[in-house]
Amino acid sequence: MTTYQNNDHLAGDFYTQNFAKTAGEGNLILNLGPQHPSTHGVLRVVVELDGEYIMRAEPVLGYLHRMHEKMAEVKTAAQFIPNMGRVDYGHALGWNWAFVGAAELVGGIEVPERAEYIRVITCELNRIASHLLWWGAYLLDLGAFTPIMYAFDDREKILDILQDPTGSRLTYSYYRIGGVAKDLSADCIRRIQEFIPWFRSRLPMYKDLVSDNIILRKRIEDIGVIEQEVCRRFGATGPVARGSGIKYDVRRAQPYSVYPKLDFEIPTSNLKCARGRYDVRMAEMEQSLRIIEQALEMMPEGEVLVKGAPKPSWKVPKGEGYFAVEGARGKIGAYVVSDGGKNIYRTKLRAPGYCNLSLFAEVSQGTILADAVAILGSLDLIIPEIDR
Amino acid sequence: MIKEALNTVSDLWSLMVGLRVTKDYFRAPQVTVRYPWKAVSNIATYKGHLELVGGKTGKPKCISCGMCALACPSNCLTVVKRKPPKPTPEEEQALAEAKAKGEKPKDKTPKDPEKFIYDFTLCSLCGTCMENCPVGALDFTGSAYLAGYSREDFHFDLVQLLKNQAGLEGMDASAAPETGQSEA
Amino acid sequence: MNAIPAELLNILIGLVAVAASVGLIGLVMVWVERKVAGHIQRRPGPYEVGPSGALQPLCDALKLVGKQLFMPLGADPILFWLAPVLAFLPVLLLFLPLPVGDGLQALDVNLGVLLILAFSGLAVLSVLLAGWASNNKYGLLGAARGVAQAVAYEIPLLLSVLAVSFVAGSLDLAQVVKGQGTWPWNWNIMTQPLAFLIYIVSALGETNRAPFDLPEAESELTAGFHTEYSGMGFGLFFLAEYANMVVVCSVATALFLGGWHGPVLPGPVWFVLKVSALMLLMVFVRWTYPRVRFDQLLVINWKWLLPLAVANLLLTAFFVKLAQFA
Amino acid sequence: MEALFSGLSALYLAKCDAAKTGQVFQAFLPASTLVRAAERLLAADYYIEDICAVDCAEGYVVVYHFDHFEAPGRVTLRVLAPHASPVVPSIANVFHGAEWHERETRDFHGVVFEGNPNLIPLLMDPDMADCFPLRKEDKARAKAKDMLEAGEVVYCHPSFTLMTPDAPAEAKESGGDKPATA
Repeated sequence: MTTYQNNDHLAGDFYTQNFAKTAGEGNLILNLGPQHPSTHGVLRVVVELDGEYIMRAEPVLGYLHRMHEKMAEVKTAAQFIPNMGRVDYGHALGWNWAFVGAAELVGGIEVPERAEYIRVITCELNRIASHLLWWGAYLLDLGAFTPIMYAFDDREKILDILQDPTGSRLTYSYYRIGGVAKDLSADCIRRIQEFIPWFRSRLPMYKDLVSDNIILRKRIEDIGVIEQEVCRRFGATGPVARGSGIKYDVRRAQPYSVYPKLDFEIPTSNLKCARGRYDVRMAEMEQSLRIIEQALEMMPEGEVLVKGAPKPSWKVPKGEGYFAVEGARGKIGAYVVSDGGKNIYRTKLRAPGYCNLSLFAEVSQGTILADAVAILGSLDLIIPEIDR
Repeated sequence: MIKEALNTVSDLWSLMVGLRVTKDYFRAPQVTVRYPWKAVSNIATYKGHLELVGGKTGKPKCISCGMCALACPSNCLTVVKRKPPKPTPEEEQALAEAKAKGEKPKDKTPKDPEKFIYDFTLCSLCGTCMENCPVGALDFTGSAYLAGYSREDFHFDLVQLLKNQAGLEGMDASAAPETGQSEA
Repeated sequence: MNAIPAELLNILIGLVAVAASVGLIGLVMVWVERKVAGHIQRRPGPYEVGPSGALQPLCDALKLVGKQLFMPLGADPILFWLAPVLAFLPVLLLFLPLPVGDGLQALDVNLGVLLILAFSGLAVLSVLLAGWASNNKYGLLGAARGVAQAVAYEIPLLLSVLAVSFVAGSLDLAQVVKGQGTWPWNWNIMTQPLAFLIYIVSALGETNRAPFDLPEAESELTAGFHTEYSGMGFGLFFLAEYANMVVVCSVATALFLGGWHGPVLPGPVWFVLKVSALMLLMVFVRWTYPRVRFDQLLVINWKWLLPLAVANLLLTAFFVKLAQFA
Repeated sequence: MEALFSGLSALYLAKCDAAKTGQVFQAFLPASTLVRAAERLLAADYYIEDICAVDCAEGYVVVYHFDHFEAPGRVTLRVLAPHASPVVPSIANVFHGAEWHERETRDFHGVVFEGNPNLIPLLMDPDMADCFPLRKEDKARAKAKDMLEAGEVVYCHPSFTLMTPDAPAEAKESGGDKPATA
C-alpha cells in the first residue's frame, strides 16, 4: 500500500500530466497504448476511469508521425507517389489515387479510359482487402480469435491478385500521374473473375459465424452512437458517416473517374451505433464486388498510361487543387498547392481516420472500457494514416 | 411474450450455428504453407530488389546515363561511369590527326557502368527507375527471401551481381547478395 | 488403528499422482488447445517439435522455467509471489475426490462435491492478490472483474450441483456416479438437463474461459490480472487454468454424464473420454465466440442463470420429496 | 452562397471551377469574422474537411475546407496570419473536429489558434514544440496570388490585393497584413 502511493515520480509524461490536471478526485488515469492489443499499432488514449466507466478520454497521436507533408516538399510529384502507399497500409491504392488525382487536376492531365477502369478495379479490390483486415481485427478486439484467420485467408487471395500488376503486397505504389504503371495481365483478370463468385460464397459464412452471433450483436448494438450532427462537427466520413444514416459517398457525391458509369448502391444504416458501421462495411464489400464485375466487363482495350506521361522531373504547373476519393475509411483528400517549381509547394493530406478518431473523445464519454475498445475498433483506425 | 421467447431461442441457436461453422472448418484442409519446407507459389510476380539486365554479350545493357539515379525518390542508386580507356599510341596519333582536321574525336569509352551501387535499405521498390530507363536495363528480381546480418549486406553493386549471376547460373538468387557484398 | 494409516497412505499416493498428472494434463491440454485452434483456423498449429508438435508445450514450459522472474517496481513482493502459488496449490486438492473409476479415487470422502466447491473458491483469492499486488492498473481492473465474476458464478454452479445431489441423495461424487447407469438415458443429464446447461455455462465463467475470460480480457486489459507475471509465475496461472478446466469437466462427468459408466470399455477409459469430450467443447467455444461484456456477464448470471438454477432446485426438491412420499 | 458571407466583411469572394480546383467557392475573410462564418456554415449543414496552412510570402494563409453531405461542393475559407505574429481565432468551439486540425497546423506552421481548448502538440513531440517543420525560408516563399486559384471574382474589397494579379509591390505588403491585424 505504501509503495503504491510513493510512485508519484512515475506519473507519466507531458500528456498524462496535462490530462491529469483536470481529473476528478479518486479517478484512475489509464494509458491505453501506445502498446496495447486493441489500438492497432501505436495509438495512445489517455482515459480517466471511474471504476470501469470512462469519464474522459483523450487520444494522443504522433507515435508514428513521419511528416509525409514535409517529404512532399522535397520531392517532385512523381517521386512522392511511393510515399502514398506508406500512409495507409490498409487502403494504399486509395491514397495513391488521391495524390495522383490531385496532381492530374492541377496539371490538367487526361487519363486513358482503360487506366481509369484498372484504377477502379484495383482500388475496389483493395477496399475489400481493407475491410477484411478491419473485420478480422475488430473481432479480435471483441475477443473472437478465429474470424481474422478466415478474413486473412480471403485477403490473401486479393493480395495475390494485386501482386500481379503492382508487384507488392501491401504498400502499393501503382498509380502514375496519367495512368497506371502496368496493365492487368490476362492471368490477373482471370483470377479476379474467379475471385468474385468465390468471395460471394464466403460472405454467408461470415454472417453465420459472426454477424448473427448473439454475443457479437449484444457487444456492438447501441454502442458508440454517433449522431449526424456529430459527423458534421467532426468531419467524419466514410462508413462512420454512412453508419449514421448519411448517404454520402465521394464516388457518388463528387464523382471521379468512371464511377458515374457504374451501377452500385451506397449502403447506409440508421442504427448510428457500432452495429451500423459494421453492417455498412459488410454491405460495402458486396457492392465493391459488383463494381469490379461491371468494370471488368466495360473495360476497353488501350493504353494504360497517357502518351507523354509526366517524367519524375515534371513540374506541377501553378495552381491549387483538391482531389478527394472514397477510401475504405472515408474521404481521402489531397490538397496540392504548386508555385510551378520543381517540388510541390504545399501538399496537404486529409486522412479520414484522423477526423473519425477525433470524435472518439466525445463518443466514448460515459461508456465502459470494453465499449470504448468496441467503439475504437468500429472507427476502423489505421494509425500510420492518422499520424501521417 | 411469445415473440420474445422465440427471439431468445433464435439467439441461442445463433451460438450453435457458430459452432457448426468452426466444426466444418476444423475438418477442412489447411490453407497455410509450411514455410521453411514449402515455398509459396506466387513468387513470380513479386518485385524483389533491383538487378541489371544483361545484354547479348552478358554485359549490362545499361548506358550509364544516370536517369535512374535522377528519378529515384529515395536516392538509393549511384552510377559510376567508366573512365575512358588509356589510348594506345596509334589511337593517340589518330586522335591528334582528327583534332588537326577539326573532327570531333569519337568517344571510345565503354558505355556500361563500372559500378552500379544500389542501396536496398533505402529502396521502396516503386519502379520509377525502371520506368525512366531509356534502354530497359533495370528489372526487379523475384527474390523475396533476402536476408542479411548487417546493413552492408544490402548495399549491392549490381554490375558485380550480374557478373556473379552469369557465372553462377542456376544458383539460388539468395546467394547473390553475399557475393555482391564482398565485391562492393 | 489400521484404517487411519491406509487412508493417509492413500491420500499421499493420490497427491503425488495428482501433482504428476496435473503437470502432464496441463502440457497435453496446451497442445490440444493449440492444435484444435490451429485446425479451426485452417492452419496446422504446432508441428515442428516432436510428432505433430506434441513436444512443443514441453519446450514452452522449459522456456518459462528458464525465464527471469520479474517483479514490477512498487509491487508487494510477498503477495505478488503468493498469488501464482495460491492459484495452483488448491487445484491439486481438487483432484483428490474425483472418482476416475469404481474405487479409483484418491480421497473417498462423503463430502467430495463440497470439498471441490470450497477449494475452487480459493482461486478468486489468487486473482485478487495477483491483480492488486502487481501495482498495475490493468491488473487492478482485471482483479476487480475477476472477483465480481467468480463470486457471481459460484452461486449458480453450486445450485446446479445441489440439484443433482438432491436426486442422488449424496454429496459424495462416487455415490452420485453409482446412482447412474451404463447407458446415456440412465445418466443424470436426462433428469437434470437444465442443471447441466447452467453448470457448463457457470463452469466457463468460473474457470475464466472464453467467452467469459474477462479478468484477462486481452484486447481490453492487455492480460488482466497476470499482466505483470513472467516466467513460471505466468506458467503457474496457465497451468492452474487448465487444471481447473479438467476439474470442472470431471465433476460434470461424474455428476451428469454417468462418470465411469459405459459399455464394453473399462471405467477409467470412459471417464477420460467423457472429460475429453467436454474439454473439447470448451476449446471449441473459446475459438468460436467473441467475448461478452462485463455488465452482460453479470446480467447473464444474476438475471438468467441464478433464477433458473433456483427454480430448477426448487422443482427438483419438490419432485424428490414427492417421490419419497409416493 | 454569397448570401452566406454577407455582413461578414469578407475581403474576397470567388466562384471556382470544381473540375479544375476541386472547390466551388472560396472566401478570404478577416480573422475577426472567421468564427461567425464557421457558425453560419455549421448552421447550413456543412461539415469540416480539414484545416491547413500555406506558408506564402505575405504570411501564413490558413485554409479551411468545408463540404456538404447532401449538396456536395467544397467551400474554402482563407485567413491570412502574418509571419510576425501568426494568430487566428479558433473555430474549435463551433466545429469540434477543428481542434485537432488546428493543433496540427500549430505543430507544422506555428500558427496559434486563439481559443482552442487544448492547443498542445498533437503530432509533433512536445519536447520540440517550437520547431515548425513546414515553415519555409524567406527566399523560398512564393506569393499567394501565384499559387492560389483566383477563380471568378464575385466581390473583392478595394484594399484587398492578395489575390489581385497586378498590384504594385508595396500595396501588396500592406494589404496582406491588414486583414489579420484588423
